[in-house]
Amino acid sequence: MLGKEEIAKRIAQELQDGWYVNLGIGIPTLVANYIPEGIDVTLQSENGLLGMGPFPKEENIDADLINAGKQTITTMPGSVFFDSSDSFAMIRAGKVQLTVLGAMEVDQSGDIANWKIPGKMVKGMGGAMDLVASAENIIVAMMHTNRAGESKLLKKCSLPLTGVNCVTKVVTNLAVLEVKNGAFHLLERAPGVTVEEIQKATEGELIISGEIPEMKL
Amino acid sequence: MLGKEEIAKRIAQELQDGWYVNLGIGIPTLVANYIPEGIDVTLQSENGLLGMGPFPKEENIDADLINAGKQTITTMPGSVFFDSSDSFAMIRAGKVQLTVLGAMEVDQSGDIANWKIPGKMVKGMGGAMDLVASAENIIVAMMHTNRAGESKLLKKCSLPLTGVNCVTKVVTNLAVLEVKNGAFHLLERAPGVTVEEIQKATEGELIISGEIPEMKL
Amino acid sequence: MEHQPTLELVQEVELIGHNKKHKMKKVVKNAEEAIAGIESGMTLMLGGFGLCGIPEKCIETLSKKPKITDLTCISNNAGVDDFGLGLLLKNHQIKKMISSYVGENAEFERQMLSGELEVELTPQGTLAEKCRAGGAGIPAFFTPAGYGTEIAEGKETREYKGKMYILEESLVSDYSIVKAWKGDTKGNLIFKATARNFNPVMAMAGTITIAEVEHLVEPGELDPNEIHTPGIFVHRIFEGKNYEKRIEQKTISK
Amino acid sequence: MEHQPTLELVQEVELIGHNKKHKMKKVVKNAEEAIAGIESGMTLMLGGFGLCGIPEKCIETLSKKPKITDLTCISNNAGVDDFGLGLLLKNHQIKKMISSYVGENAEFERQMLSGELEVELTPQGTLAEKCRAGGAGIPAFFTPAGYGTEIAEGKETREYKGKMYILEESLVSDYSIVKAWKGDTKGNLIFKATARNFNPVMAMAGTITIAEVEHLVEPGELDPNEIHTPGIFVHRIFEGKNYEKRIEQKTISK
Repeated sequence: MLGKEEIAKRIAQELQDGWYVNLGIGIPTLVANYIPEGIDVTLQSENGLLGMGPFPKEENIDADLINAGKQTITTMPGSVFFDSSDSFAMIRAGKVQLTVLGAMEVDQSGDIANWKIPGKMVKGMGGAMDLVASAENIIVAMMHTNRAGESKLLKKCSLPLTGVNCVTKVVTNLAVLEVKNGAFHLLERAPGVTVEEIQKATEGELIISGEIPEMKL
Repeated sequence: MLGKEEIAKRIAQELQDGWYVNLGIGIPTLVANYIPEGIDVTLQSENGLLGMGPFPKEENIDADLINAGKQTITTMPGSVFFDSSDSFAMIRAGKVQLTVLGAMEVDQSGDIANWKIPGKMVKGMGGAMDLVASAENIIVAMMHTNRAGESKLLKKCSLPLTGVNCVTKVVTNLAVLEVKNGAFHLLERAPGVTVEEIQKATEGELIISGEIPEMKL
Repeated sequence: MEHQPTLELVQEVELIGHNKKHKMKKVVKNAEEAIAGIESGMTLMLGGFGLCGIPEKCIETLSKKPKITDLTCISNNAGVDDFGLGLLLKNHQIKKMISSYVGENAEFERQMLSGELEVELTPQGTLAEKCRAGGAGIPAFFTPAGYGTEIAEGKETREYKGKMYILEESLVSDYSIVKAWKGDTKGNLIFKATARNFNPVMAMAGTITIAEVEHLVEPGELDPNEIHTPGIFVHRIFEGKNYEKRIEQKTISK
Repeated sequence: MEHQPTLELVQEVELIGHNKKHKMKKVVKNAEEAIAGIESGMTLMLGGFGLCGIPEKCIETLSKKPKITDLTCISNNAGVDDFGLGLLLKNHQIKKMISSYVGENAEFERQMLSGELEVELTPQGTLAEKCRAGGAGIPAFFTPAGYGTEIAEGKETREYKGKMYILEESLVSDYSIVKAWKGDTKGNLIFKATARNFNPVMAMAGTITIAEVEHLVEPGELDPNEIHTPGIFVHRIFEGKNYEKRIEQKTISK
């Protein structure tokens, strides 16, 4: 079973040289720590930056330089700033090769719910609806089940949707799954996790084809 | 009867302090020579410049600095460059207070034709259709009649239109006319020109109300 | 015809009055003067992302005029309890927020749940594009964001090249209030780093646009090639003093 | 949720591989390499206004490959007889032009009148916005330009706030070819003066975007606040030599 850091590490293996990537808040942010050696990846922050660098040293903090999570950050050589409309122009036009974000629920048709729980205070969708409606490659990083032990990989999302038919892959503490043709396709098991455990934790249709390898971290 | 320079001079009297103005090719361009003393007017060139200055000295010519007529020009203190979409954004949003352009025909409903003559080589509308569809204040600068002596102020334009219900004023070699409520309203006569001569040269409905003053240049 | 080569080349264009007696008519003294004319019931756009790049001087000054109420505020976020739009919320000056993400703010939550405050949540990219469209004379456009979600309810949908889109209408404001790094007396603006965010598109969409800047300079001091917002979009400008620039999440590398 | 404050602050983000071994994968040697892959029948966008800011190196190189034909060229203008797109016209490499103003060009006129060349005239602002929309993932938008004229024929019209608009669809290209003043190896571009014109919006709308620049520099040499086109829109870049930059109308003050 993976921890959050390991989920991020596994997702980092999906990165390809030259890609522009948008990482959401939470586990997705951690992916930046595991970009493989020799791979040139540029991080997009939807508030208006391409080429997000690490957090600053105390003495270099600049209130005018934050990421979409409102954290103070730095730039990299070749970074560029732009306004919010240009930022979502590049997102909407599919120029960002990969979006990684968290979710409350994902279903077998690739629908995702991650912005609203009826009856609870709604904070807003931020840029999530634009991102999931635009990117061709969307990986969801989340726990396989919620705190009550219920599956978050469903036949049909029960919460208000953020986007439809958009999630391409899900990486959880238990498994790596591809979402296609109306089902979750099991690609890899977390170390020490059995196919049966994954099956049990997955409410949506799960396709298990052949021997499922254990993921390498 | 006015010459081209005098038409431009008369139009320059319409300028107000602080206005942003787009001047078309031909007589409209000449208006820049007659901006009244003490009036701060910023010229917009739709290829991407606010604050167009005079033509350069030979030694300052820059191939990368032209106006919409493709002439070499200069900038002014406070000038700004932008791309074509931003240029027409400001035009379309009505930020340009006055557009002056030439025409082949104008009619009493404010329609204008100035881009195409059937059977002749069509060069294109350039930015004219965007300008006339966007500006709230459009002055047409032209001769009152064509070379054959026929009126260019018509009941209904016969040539393919550039825009509809858009012309607010017409300044010709004979008169200044306002276009409203489906008619040309005679405001001023050119020096030495009689109301009768203007009436004769105007095919569209002409409203003559009271004494028509001679224009002051 | 706009691009027909002219036969009458202007040999000497003298732009009389252009260089002389520059009047700096856009320049106002301070936030107090800048916000003159803002009335109850108006729609404001306010630049910024979180607390980054917000027009803090104008907001603070507005909060000192509690009689201005029933405002509709278009802003990506809603400030925090004691800074930014939180100040106007506390005074009950805001009737409605149009935002993509709100609620770092307890008072906001209280007013929303009690029904005092109306909130229209809009996807962030759609919000940016609605402002840009409003400032570009585009009344409506199709976007994929929100298709299949409750955001699309009641909106026209259409398919282009096999993908579904929803029709969104543009936004304009009575007053747009933005914050820039540098500006000149003609209203040209340069923003700094990610404090740019929504400021340029909101500047475009204001019937009247107010810019508060950290450094106000004379025309010619800003490189015409480096200006983000052309002065044509800006109607009032002033230099603010002592910017607090509060940081929401100070994160550092060890 | 994109903007929810995270509880898991990353204390040390080390972007391994980011600073090291910069590969400059976008950099190609010359125009020859840059245009590799352009085939007959493709749609190209070409930046420039008149002859100002046109990608003259790539156009010249394309004209030396006369077997590439049936091109659809989206460009505000069509060059002159012996420079710019005129070179491709002379070779009969262009099947269709999408432009706002053409015909400083006798060969163009001949081909158009003979029916060899198809021409789609588009209002200049609509053309710019169609490219920008294509590069912004907006498939269609409403604009007032051309309402009531033959440009509106067959197009949907709609009224917003008492004014009439027509629905225009966006444009994208197989290859967009732009010319910038400075660029870095990550594809970030800065244009000069009015040579900017259509270049940024066409760069946005290219499936593959080629940038030819006068000065190619390393990442970090361009100020991130002064870049006009972010490198994400640019796929290939090279430094061109000996730009002619022909002037169409030399006008001077005495």
